Parts: sequence; C-alpha cells; structure tokens
Amino acid sequence: MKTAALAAQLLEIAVALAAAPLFLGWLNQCRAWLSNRRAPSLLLPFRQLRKLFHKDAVLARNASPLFRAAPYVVFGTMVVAAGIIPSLSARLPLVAAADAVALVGLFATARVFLSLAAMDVGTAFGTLGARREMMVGFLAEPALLMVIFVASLISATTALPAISEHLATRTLTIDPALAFTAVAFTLVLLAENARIPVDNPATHLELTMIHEAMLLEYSARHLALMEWASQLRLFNYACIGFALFIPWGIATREIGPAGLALAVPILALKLAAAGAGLALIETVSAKLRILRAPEFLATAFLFAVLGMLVRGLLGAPPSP
Amino acid sequence: MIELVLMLATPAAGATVLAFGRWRRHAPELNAVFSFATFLAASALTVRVIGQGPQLLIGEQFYIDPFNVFLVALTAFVGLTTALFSRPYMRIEIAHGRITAARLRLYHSMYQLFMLTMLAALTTNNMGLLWVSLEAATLSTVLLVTLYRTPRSLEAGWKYFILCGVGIAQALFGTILLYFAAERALGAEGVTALLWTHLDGVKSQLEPAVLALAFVFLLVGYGTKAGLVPLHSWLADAHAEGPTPISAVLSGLLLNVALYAIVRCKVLVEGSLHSALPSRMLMGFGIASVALASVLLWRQRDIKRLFAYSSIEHMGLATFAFGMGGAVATFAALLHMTVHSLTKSAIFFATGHAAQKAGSQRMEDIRGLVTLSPTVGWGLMLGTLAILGLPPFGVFASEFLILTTAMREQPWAIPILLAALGLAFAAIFGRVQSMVFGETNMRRLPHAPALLPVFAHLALVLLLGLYVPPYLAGWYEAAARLIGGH
Amino acid sequence: MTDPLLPSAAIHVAIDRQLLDACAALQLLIAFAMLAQRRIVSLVNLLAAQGAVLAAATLLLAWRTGQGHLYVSGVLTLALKVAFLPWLLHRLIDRLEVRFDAEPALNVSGNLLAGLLVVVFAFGLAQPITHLASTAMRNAIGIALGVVLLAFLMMITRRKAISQVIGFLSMENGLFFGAMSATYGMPMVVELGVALDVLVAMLVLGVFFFQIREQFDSLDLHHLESLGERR
Amino acid sequence: MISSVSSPLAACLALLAAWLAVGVAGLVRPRDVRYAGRALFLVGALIGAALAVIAARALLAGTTESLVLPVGLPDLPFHTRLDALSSAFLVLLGAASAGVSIFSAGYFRGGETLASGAGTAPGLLGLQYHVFLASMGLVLLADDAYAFMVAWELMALSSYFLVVTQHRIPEIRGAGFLYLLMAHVGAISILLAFGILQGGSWQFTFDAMRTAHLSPAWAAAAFLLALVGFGAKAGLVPFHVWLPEAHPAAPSPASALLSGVMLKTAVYGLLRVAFDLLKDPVWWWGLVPLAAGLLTALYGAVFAAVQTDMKRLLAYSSIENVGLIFAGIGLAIIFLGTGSPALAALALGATLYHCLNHAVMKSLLFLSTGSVLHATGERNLGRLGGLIHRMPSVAVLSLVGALALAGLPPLNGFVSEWLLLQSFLFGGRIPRPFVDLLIPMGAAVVALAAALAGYVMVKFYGVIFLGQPREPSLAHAHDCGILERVGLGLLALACVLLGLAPVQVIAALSPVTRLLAGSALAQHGATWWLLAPVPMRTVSYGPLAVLLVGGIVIALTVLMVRLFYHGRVRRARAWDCGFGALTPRMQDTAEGFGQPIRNIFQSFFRIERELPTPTDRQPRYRIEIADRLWRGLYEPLGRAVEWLADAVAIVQRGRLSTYLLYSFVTLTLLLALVLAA
Repeated sequence: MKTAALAAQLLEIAVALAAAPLFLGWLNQCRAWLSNRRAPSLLLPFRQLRKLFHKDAVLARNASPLFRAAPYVVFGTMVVAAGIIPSLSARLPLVAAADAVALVGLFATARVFLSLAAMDVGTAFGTLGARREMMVGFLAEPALLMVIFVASLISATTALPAISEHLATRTLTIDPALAFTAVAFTLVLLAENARIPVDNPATHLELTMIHEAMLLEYSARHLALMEWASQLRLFNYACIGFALFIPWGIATREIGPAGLALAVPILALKLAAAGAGLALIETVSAKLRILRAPEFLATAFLFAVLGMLVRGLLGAPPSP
Repeated sequence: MIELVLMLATPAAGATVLAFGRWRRHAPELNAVFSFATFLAASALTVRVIGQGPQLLIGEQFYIDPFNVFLVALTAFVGLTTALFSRPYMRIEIAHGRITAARLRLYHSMYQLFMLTMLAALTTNNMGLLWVSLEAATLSTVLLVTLYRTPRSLEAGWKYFILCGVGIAQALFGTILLYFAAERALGAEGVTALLWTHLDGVKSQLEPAVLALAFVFLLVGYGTKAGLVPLHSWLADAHAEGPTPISAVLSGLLLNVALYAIVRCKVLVEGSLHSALPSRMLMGFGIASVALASVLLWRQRDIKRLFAYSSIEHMGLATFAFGMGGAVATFAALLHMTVHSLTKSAIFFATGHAAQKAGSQRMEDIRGLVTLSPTVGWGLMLGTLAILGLPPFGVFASEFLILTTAMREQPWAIPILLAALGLAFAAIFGRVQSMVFGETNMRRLPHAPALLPVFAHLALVLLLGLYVPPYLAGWYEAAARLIGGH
Repeated sequence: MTDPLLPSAAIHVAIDRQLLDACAALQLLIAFAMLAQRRIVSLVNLLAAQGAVLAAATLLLAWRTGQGHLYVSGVLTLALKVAFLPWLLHRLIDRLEVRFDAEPALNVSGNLLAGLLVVVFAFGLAQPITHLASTAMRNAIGIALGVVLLAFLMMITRRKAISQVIGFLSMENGLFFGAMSATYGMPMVVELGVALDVLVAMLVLGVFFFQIREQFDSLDLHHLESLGERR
Repeated sequence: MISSVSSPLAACLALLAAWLAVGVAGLVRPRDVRYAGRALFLVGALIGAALAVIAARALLAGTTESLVLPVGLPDLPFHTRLDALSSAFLVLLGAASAGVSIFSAGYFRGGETLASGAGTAPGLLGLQYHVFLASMGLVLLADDAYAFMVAWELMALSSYFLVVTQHRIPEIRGAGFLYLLMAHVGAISILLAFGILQGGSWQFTFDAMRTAHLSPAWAAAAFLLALVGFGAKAGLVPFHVWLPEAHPAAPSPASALLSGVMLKTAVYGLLRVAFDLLKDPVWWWGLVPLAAGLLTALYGAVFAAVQTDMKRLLAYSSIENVGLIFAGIGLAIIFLGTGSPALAALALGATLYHCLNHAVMKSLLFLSTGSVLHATGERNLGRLGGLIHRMPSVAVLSLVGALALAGLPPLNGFVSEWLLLQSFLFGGRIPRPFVDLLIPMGAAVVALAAALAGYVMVKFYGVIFLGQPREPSLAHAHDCGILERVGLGLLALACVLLGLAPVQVIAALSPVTRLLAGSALAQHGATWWLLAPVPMRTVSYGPLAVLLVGGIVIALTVLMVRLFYHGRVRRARAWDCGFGALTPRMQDTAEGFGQPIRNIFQSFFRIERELPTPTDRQPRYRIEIADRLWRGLYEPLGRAVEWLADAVAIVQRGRLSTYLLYSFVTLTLLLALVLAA
C-alpha cells in the first residue's frame, strides 16, 4: 500500500516534469496557428533544455554563490509543488504536507529566490526585472489566495485535494462565486507566468520584459533549470485550476492502477483544452504597459473578492 | 525641650554670628556647620517625638506632632544640604563677580534667619506666632531675592514683598477673627486662646460664621505664600531672580510651610463648619494651579522660571489632595510634599551649576551638560524625570495615589489633571532634554560643584518610590488621621 | 459674657460709645481720603492721622476697660505709627527728592465709587458676626474690614512705590483697628511680634527704595513691569 | 544551580535582580570596554538563557504561583505572579535577549557608541541595557497595578536612554523625546484603565481586578483605554509615529530589543487585560483591534517598502507585524465572545506564535544591520550593496532572517501567518450578520500585507547584500567578529527551529490558550511532523516534509546534472546588453526599487519631489516621503497647545497692580461665596 502510494507520488512528479515542457510547446503551437504561423515542433522545449544542459556555464565575475544556488532552489520548489498539487490523484502522501496556502507560500519562495538571483549580479536589467517581478507577485499572490479562500469557504477546507474532492462529488450546481473566481484565477495565471498581456515571453525589449530580464545573466544548465522551473510553474498553475474548477477525473478513491490509468488521459485532455484557451486569450489581447499591470491584477483581486462577497451574500447555492 | 531650644537657638546664633562675625574666609563652612547643628537638633527632636509621641513645650507655646515633625526633619535636612550646595555655588558667584563679600555676609545671616523663621513657624502652637514667623520668613528672603541688585531682581523682590505682604496681612485679619471666635469659646484668657491645641479641643464649639470668614482670609493670606493660582504671581519672578540656593529653599521649604499653615487652619475650620466648603476651596485652588501652571510652562525661556512654575503645579496637586481629604489622599499629599521638596531642591542645585557653566539662565544657552560634566547633566535629567512623575521615583507613588483617589472621589477632575500632567511632561522634558544632551558650550567652573546634595536627595526620592520605611509610613498615617477628617 | 462697661455710670457709657464710634467713623473717613489723595506728602500725613485715631481709640479702651496690655499697644501704636513711621517716610521723601511727586493718572471719582461698594460689601460681611462680639465697639468690625479693603483698593490703583507702601501701612492700621474692635487686641506676644514685623518691613522698604532709586532713578512702578510671560 | 530552586517565580525574580546587578556592576569601570562592554554582556546573556529555560519548564509544567515582595507602597507592596501567559513571554524575553546580549558583547567595543567622542560609556550603556531587560521581565511578572506601572515606565525610561545614546544628533534627540512622550501618554491611559478595572473595590492587585464586577459600559471603556495605552507602545496606527523614529535611532542591539521584545510586552499587556482581568470580553470589542491591526499592517508594509534607511525599513516592518498580531487578538476576542473558544484558541495561538517568530527574526535582522553599520558606517540603502562578498557570514545569516520575515515556508514566519489565515477563514462562521462577511475580507488584507512583506525583504536583502557595491568605500567592509556571529547564528537557528517544529511549539503554547480562551490548541490527526491545529478540517502543514522533499529533489538535480552533463563554469564580465560601461549606479536604488509601491499607494504618502529639469546645471533628484497622519493629526495638536499657552499667558503681564487686583478679586469672591453659603 505504502509503496503504491509512493509509486503514485513519483509517477505524478515524473508526469509533471515531462508534461510541463510539452504543455508550453503545445501552447506555443496553438499561438502560432492562431496567428497563421507555421508552428514549431511540440518537443521544441525539450530540445532547448537539452542544448542548454550541454553548454558551458558562463557566470558574471561578481556572481555570488546565491546566484548559482538559485536555479536549483527554484526548480526544487516547483517540483515539490508539482508533487503536492493533486493532478492525477488526491490521495498522495505528500499532499498532506502543504495545503493551498502553503502552496502559495512555495510559489512565493520561488519568486523571491528568482528576484534575489536577478539582483545578485547588479546589472540594470536584473534589478529592473526583479522589481517588476516582485510588483506583479505582491499583487498576484493575494489574488490567488482570495481565489483559494473562496473555494475553501465553499468546501470548508484549504487542502487542495479535499477541495477538489468536495467540488467533484457534490451535485453539479451553477455557483456564481466560483465563476467569478475562475476569471480571477485566469488573470492571475497569466500574470504569474509572464504571459501576455502582462509580460511577453517572446521579447527582450527592456521596456516591457519582466521574466526574461531576470534571466539575462543566466546561461547553460542554470538557464535550463530556470526555464524548466517556469514551465513547471505554468503546469502547476494549470493543475491548480483543474483541481479548483474542473476537478472531475482526478483519482479520488483508493490509489490503484485503474484510477491513475484513467486520470492520465483526462489530465492530458484538460491540458490540451487549457493550452488552447490560453493561446486564444494571448492572441486576442495586447501587451499592457508595465504601468498598467497593477490595474490588471487589481481587477483579478477584485473578481476574487467579488466572488467571496457573492459567496457570503448568497450563501451556499441551492442544491437540488 | 532641650532639642527644640537648640534647634531654634542654633540658627538664631548663626544669624548673629554670620552677620557680625569676622570670619569672612570661612563663612560658607560656618554656615554649613550651623545648619548641620540645626539638623542634629531636629533629628534628636524627631527621635524624641517618635519615641514619646506628640510634645507640648515651653508653656504650650510649641507643639510637635506627627504632622509637623516630619516637616521639621525635612526642613532641617534640606536646609543642611542647601548650605552644603551654596558653599561652592556662592564662591563661584563671587569668582564670577556677581556679588561682593559684603553681600555674601548678608546672604549667610539671612539664610540662617530664614531657617529660624521656618522652623519656628512649623513648631509653634500659637496661630499668632505662626503668622509672625511667616511674615518674618518673607522679610528675611526679600533681601536675598534682590541679592544681585539687578533691575530684574529688584522688580522680583518688590513684587514678592508687596504681594506677600498684602497677602499675609489678610492672614492676620483671619487670625484676628480666629481669636475672636476662640475667645467666645475659651473665655478671654488671652494668651492661650490662640493655641492650636486648645482651639482643636473646642473646634466644634467655634462659631461657624466667624470661622468661615476667618478661613477665607487665612486661605488667601497663606495661599499667597504657597503660590496658589491666582495668588501665585510673585512666585516665578522671585524664584528666577534670586540666587539659586534661595530658589531651592523657597520652592522646597517655604511653600511647604505655607501649605502646612493652611492645612492647620483647615483642620480647625472643618471641625467647626461641618461643611465641604473648605475642602471645595482647596480643591478649586489646587486644580486652578495645576492647570494654569502646566499651560504656562510652555512659554518659559528661563530655566529657573520653568521649575518655579512646576513648583506651582505640584503645590496645586498637593493642595488638591488635601482638599479631597480622607486617609489615602492626605497620606498622598504629605508624601507629595516630601518628595517634591526633595526633588525640586535637587533640581535647583543642578540647575544652578548648569546656569553657572553656561553663564546664563536662558535655556537655549544651556547645551550638552552631560558631555562636559556628566554629574550635573545626569542630576538634572534624573531630577526632571523624577519631578515629572516617572517611576521608580517617589513623585510617581504620590501621584499614583492622588490620581487613583481622585478617580473615586472627584472623577470630574481627572481629565484636567491628566491633561495638565501630559502638558507639563511635554513642556519640561522637551526643554531639559536639549539642555542635558547635545553638543556642549559649557565652561569650566573655578570651584568644583557640590553634587553630593543632588544625588542624596534623588536617592531618598528613589527610596520613597520603591519602599516607604514603616516608621515614616506610620508618621504619615498618623498625620493623615490628624488632618484627614472624614 | 457681660459688657465690661456696664458697672460704670450710664452717662459715661454713652460718651465712651460715642467717642469710640467717632473714632471708627474717622478711620473710615481717613481711608476714603487716602483713596482720593494724589499727593504723596499729604498721604503720609493722612497715615499719621489714621495712626493717631487708632492710638486714641486704643488708649480710650484701655482707660475704660483697664486692660493693661491695651495701654502698651496704645503707646506702641503712638510711637510707631504716629511718630516713627511718618518721620521715616518724610525723611525718605526728602532723601529721594520725591516731595512733590503725585499720582498722575488717578480716577478719583471712580475710586470713591468703588470704595463705596467695597465698604457696603464689608458691612454686609461683618453684619452677621458683630452681634457675637462682646466688646464696646463691635460695630466697628465692619468698619475695620472696610478700611482694610479700602487700603487694598488704594494699593491696586497707585502707580508710585511709596504710595503703595502707604497703602500697605494703612492696611496694617485697619487690621489693628479690627483686632481692637473685635477682641481688645491680640495677645501681647503676637502684638509685639506684629509690631516688630512692621518695623522691620519699613526698614527693608527703606533699603528697597534706595536700591530701586539707584537703578531706575525714579520710584514709578512702570519700571517694574519687565518680568512676566510675554514674548 | 538556579533551576534547582524550588520555585520558578523566585528563580525568575532572582535572575531579574541579577540583571540589575550586572547593570550596576558596569558602573564600576564604565569606560573599560573589555570589562563593561564584553564580560558583563556575556553574563547577561547567560542570565537570559537561564530565564528562558526556567520559564519554559514552568510553562510546560503549567506552574502558577504568586509572591509578594517587601517593596512598594505601604499598603500595596509589589505582587508578582508567574502563570502560563507570563512564562510564555518570559521565554521570548530570555531567548531573544540571550542572542542579542551575546551579539552586544562583541558589538559594544566602541564604534557606534564611542565613535562620537564622549558618547555613552559602555558601562553606562550596560546599565541602561540591563535595567531595560529587568524592567521588561518585571512587567511580565507584575501582579498589581502599581508594580506594573513602575516596571512599565521604567522600561520606557531605560529604553529612552538607549535610544538617545547618540544624543549629539538633533534628530535622535527629537526621536527620543517623541518616544518618551508617547510612552508617557500611553502609560496614563493604561493607568486609567486600571483605575476602572478595580471596579469599586479600590484594590489595585490584579486578583482584585479579576474578581471585580464591571458594568458592560465600564468594561468596554477599560478595554478601549488599555487598547490605546498598549497600542501606543506597540506602534498601532495612529499612535505609530514615534516607532520609525525611535527604533532606528538606538544602537542596533537596543533596536533589536525594542522591536523584538518590547513591542511584545505591549501585546502581553493587552492579552492580560482583555482575557485575564476582564474575564469574558464582549465580541464587538474585538472589531476595534481587528480593524486597527489590519490598517496598521497595511500601513507598515506600504511604508516599509518605500524607506531608504535600512533600520527605518525594519522599524516599519515591525509596525506591520504588530498590526498582524493585534488583528489576531481582535479575532480571538470576537471568537471568544461569540462562543467558540476553540477558534479563539486558534487565533491566540497564531498571535503568540507570531510574537515569538517576530521576536527572533526582527532581532536577527536589526543585529545584522548593526554589523553592516559597523562594517561600513552606512545605513542609507542607497550607498550599500554587494556586501555578500565582503561579509558572507552576516549575509547568510540575515538571509535566513529575511526569508523568515518575508513569510516563506519552511521558515517560521510562514507558520504563524498560515495559522492566522486559517483562523481568518473561520470568520465566515461567526453568527453575526455582516461581520461574517467582513472578516474574510480581512484575510485579503493580511494576504496583501504578507505579500508586501516579501517585496520589502527582497528590497532589503537585495539592495544591501547583492549587486555591486554602490560606493567605493564599501571595499573596506569587514565581516563581523566571532561573538556577533554566535549571536546572529543562535537567532537564525531559532528561526529555523520555530519553522520546522510547529507541532511542538503549538503544544507548548496550548497552556496559554487554555488560560486565556479556556481551550487548548488541539492537534487534529496528530502526527509529530504534521501541524493540523484546525478543528473539523483536513488541513495540515508539514514544513519538515516540504524541506526534506525539496532537499532531496535539489540534491538529485545537482547530482544528475553533474552526472549526465558536466560542472564546467567560465567567469566573464556581466553582460552589458552591448551598452558598454556598466556602472554600479545603473542598479536600482532603494527609491527605484520602491517606486511601484509609491505609485500604487500614492494616497498613503505626502510626497515632496524635486525633479531635475533639462536645463539644470547640476541636475539632482530629491524625494521625501512623509506620513500624512503626522501632518494631519500631530502638528495641529502641537499648534493648539502653543496657541493655548499664548492665550493664557495674557494673565501674566508683569503689572503689579493687576496682580494685586487678582488677589483682591479672589478675596472678595470667596467672601461672597461664604456670605452666600
């Protein structure tokens, strides 16, 4: 039994590690198609990672140990998060170690280390990127927490698996609170993962870039880890979204090969859909001025709070 | 008996010797010696009273009971420490050329005379003699206030003389009325009719209508000397312009004695009137003093004026407490009188040397005491903190008791008192801090300042804040029973 | 208590009473006169007159009641208040060359009006207690109080140091008169003490005058208004 | 030896006395650094450790005992009492002070204190320092109003002297004055609260107050007065103005004690009054500290983000944390008042836990700023940078503190914030309409404040330790001495342990919650590594597991990268984007880093800018950020007082006849009064 649980846990992590680059690749493909471009291969992210790992690392002369350690920390944090979020099964040993709030904390840790590393070398762009990243972060984090709070008010817990179980097993009802929070979550996801309209992963234009600016000093394996970590972050956010809003299909019963066998394809389906959706949003929306980013996130925060208010006013929606 | 005679005779002898003696050189030491002898006699007397209880001496003309005995001890003690302090202080004044040797002689003899008058006022049993000695106290200090002969000091002295003279005249009328009432009750055996003990015995038979009038006159009269608002106008000027040792004894002792006289009268009047009128008057004066003083503190430029107003404030507090009456409040008032006179005189000692170092009494001229002469600086700082009622100093203890009693007895007064205390704190501390700390501009003094008195006083105040010795507490409680009335 | 005058003949009683009451009236009159008087020299004379009336009343009482200490205080008053103090004042006035000084701005009519009110007030105060007195001139208590308050008023209105002092002394007279009328004077010890104080006070004042004079070469009080709480 | 004393209370008092003795001993040879500055502080550290140990044992043993000392007023001698609450805070005091004292032993070798010529001698400093410690201890042990007030004011006084150590700087004098004034005003308010609390018995022992019966109105008044008094000490908005002035002014160890420990005594006082003396608080009382706390938290965080002086920044962050703590207290009162002690226990647990955490991490950071100050003589963030190369040990240790203060798992800061958020989420269950709607909103504010704390810490750490040195002088910066390292290390260790062993800490704290809220902090689904204090929920948090797995993953990653690829590293110049000369001045300054916050929260500040124009000969940029509350609340107050003084001074014009008139009028009025009566 224990071994099975452990195996499932490892499987989930492995799936996450594999699926994260694929998800990004898929996202980019969709974007290319939507903008009538020839799409790159789905495996392009993998190739890039391999290439980077092979290269020799170049470090700035005044880079401190913190600079070298950061990629590993960020990557490790993201992997742990991936292990905690119930993407395949809700009955894993690690999920007890951190509820949704702790999860947000983990993301914050990653962000802080990323920013510190960016400030380490002391170039203009590094600090600029760190500042902007922290700005986005300190606005997005409360919004994300609010989203989770709404869900936890509905299901009386802040543990993700419990939430998704509760939402999955209850009779299907239209819950305006959840709808509002879903919107909020989407906005947060875009912001946190450096997607348009907040940031543009495909540009190095100093006026606009956030995430890329922080990675300018990184190269080779360090860069690879950073990239992988950010792909994992996107994947994790997606999984959180699934757990909160489309929880069906996550193996909630006893862990068995059957449940997992069913869970994997469902997850793939969800990811495909989500990727398409994100791509659509990114294509139709334009990059915001960096100064407008706060307003964007304030909107997200507002939506989440509205959700909470609605929840408080209407109470639990009537279940037939 | 013998202790009393010694206690009164020593300063009298001192006055004459220092006035006509030939020892110019050692006059300051001689002054201290006489004060020390007085102190010894006073302590002997105190011990006697502790041992044998209240004493009626010299044909009942003198009476020492728990109420005045600790004031006697306190007066003698502060008199001694002030003499010690004035020894180097006056030498420095001469060195700075502010006074001449001849005036120093006047100073010393008048100082002893002043001591005599106050001790007499405290110990006498005869309300008439009480008046006489208080008037004499005024007269003996007037020339001390004008010792420097500067225009300002002359003005201060003149105001002091006129206001206190007029005030004390009212007190005389009050005394007459008291005698008038007493004669009816005691029969016209002239001399004894003004003896407090006798009056106290028959106070319930004294004619209320007369005593009420008498109390008003006595209150206005002695209240003027105690510096109760609105009779206080002389106080700040006199304190600021006289030599510092005199400021110290005026503020530390004379005010106490005047308040003592008022309380003695209050006991009689309340016994006869059976109405809250006297208490109300005292409370009114008290509140007025506290409020006005705490506000006027904000206008002060001169360091000695500053602390003079603080004296008004604290006398007001004590008066208010006496007005509230009751065991606890009276206890607190007595404690407050004690700690105030100790602390305030200590502050004036420190202030005096500070002013000498800066060559000015204006506060913006005094800077960074603690850097050049830490003892003076810390003395001033600690004394100020003590007078502002910060624990663990004794002032906090008495204020704690007064405030908590007021919460129960006179809640209406609480906002005024607290606001006043807050204002006073901000006003005084803000100014003292910038005098004690910061860059310094002080000069060295020709003679080493005597700071033993400062720290001796502060140590006592500290002790009283943390631990009131049982026998002292016993005195206070006995006195409180004596005065407290209800 | 019985009136000590009763045993003697009724006719005398009347005369004594009349005389004493006359003294009281005179006191009041003189007080008013001082309130209205501008010139310092005349003020001194008025003071002397007041002292004289006081002394007369005291001696009269002493003679009638035969209380020994009243003689003493009568003589004391005579010596101090009629002889010595006026002489001293005159001397000072000469030495200080203020013989022709006068109160510049003195609103006489206003003062007299205020004085009138004060006296009425004083009588009102004394009224309830006079009947308690056992003395020959109990009605004078109110007058004495009035004199004291009038002197107070005078001190308030004067702008010259000397006239203020004169006001102070006339207040002392009023007090003695009060003591006399209420209780045939105070106990001897006190009387002596008070007299001593007054004497010393005068000497101190003498010193004062010269100090002030040498500082400001004038005895106007407006020189003495620099202290106080103004910026 | 001491721990063998039968009564823990007596032992604690003895230790406090020992602190006093140490302080006095410093006066023997005040200017001898080796003796007064080093040996004595080490002894003080030992005493602190002993105090922590004894208090901890008392806490676990659940000791409650009281003792009457033979000092104090004749009819009100000092009463002292040791119960769970005071033991918990004594542990805090002892532990934090131990670390700080060891650091100080190395720190007070002159420098910051003696550099300014005749600055305060180390002996005198030691006296003030240890009196400060002892008085804080007495505050925690006092069991009657008089003893409490004495200790309280003594605490303010001694700390004031520490604040004005560098009294030659006018700003510091001003800060000290403001500090003592606010402390005094607060004390007056507390005194009033006690005056009400005795409830007609006129006994000022706490026992009497416990048994006193108050009408609801009076009880509320007492609570609010206490809130004002203790809030003024803790830096609750709007009484916070003194804190960012005073805390930075003190020498760093003193700042550490002020922020780390003294603020907690205020928390202790409020807990004592609200839960112990007023036995059953009314629920709506809680709304006040809750609202004020949330406002304070946001206020502090926002202001911290725009500071340019590293110690001011920390001071504002203290304000933020105080806000969180008070919010927790308010929440606990609400829960207790609405009859759910279990939840109240949860909120209280969060509060107490946060007190402990903040004590250690804030002390740690203040001490590290001290080391930086010693090494560089700079406290302006705009002139620091790149110190991680020059002073690695300080950098590493303060990284722990910074991460903890940023509230990141698996360190301690996160645990208490997690607990606080959990308890906030129960606000929806309160059986009071509308309030149940508002309180979860509060969670939003808490989240915002926490996130801002992260921002602030990145700014703090990044600008000081990372990047390139902004001034050439920084090249001479040196790492701190061994004693400092030990002190910092201990505190950092405490941060880690408090973060990793929450279950044990909660268990230790539950006697306190049982005392205050009548309900222990239950551990649901008990495993030793899984914190699950929330009733009827499957919520849990296992920092150890997170750390473990994370560690494993990282290790594996490193291993694999090395295994499959290589560890080759080349050093080169930082890439300048082809721009050319890349100077340190191109990094963000502190202002620059705070700029987004400044834009977003503009309405909080009063900003004075001085922007260069294109035609300027020497273009310079100056910006000053001021507190609106100061301009809006305190300055008018001061002006009002001055105006009053001027108005009243008219009565004192120096005219003798006027004075005589006063006497005359007084006399006549009183006579008339008598006549009427």
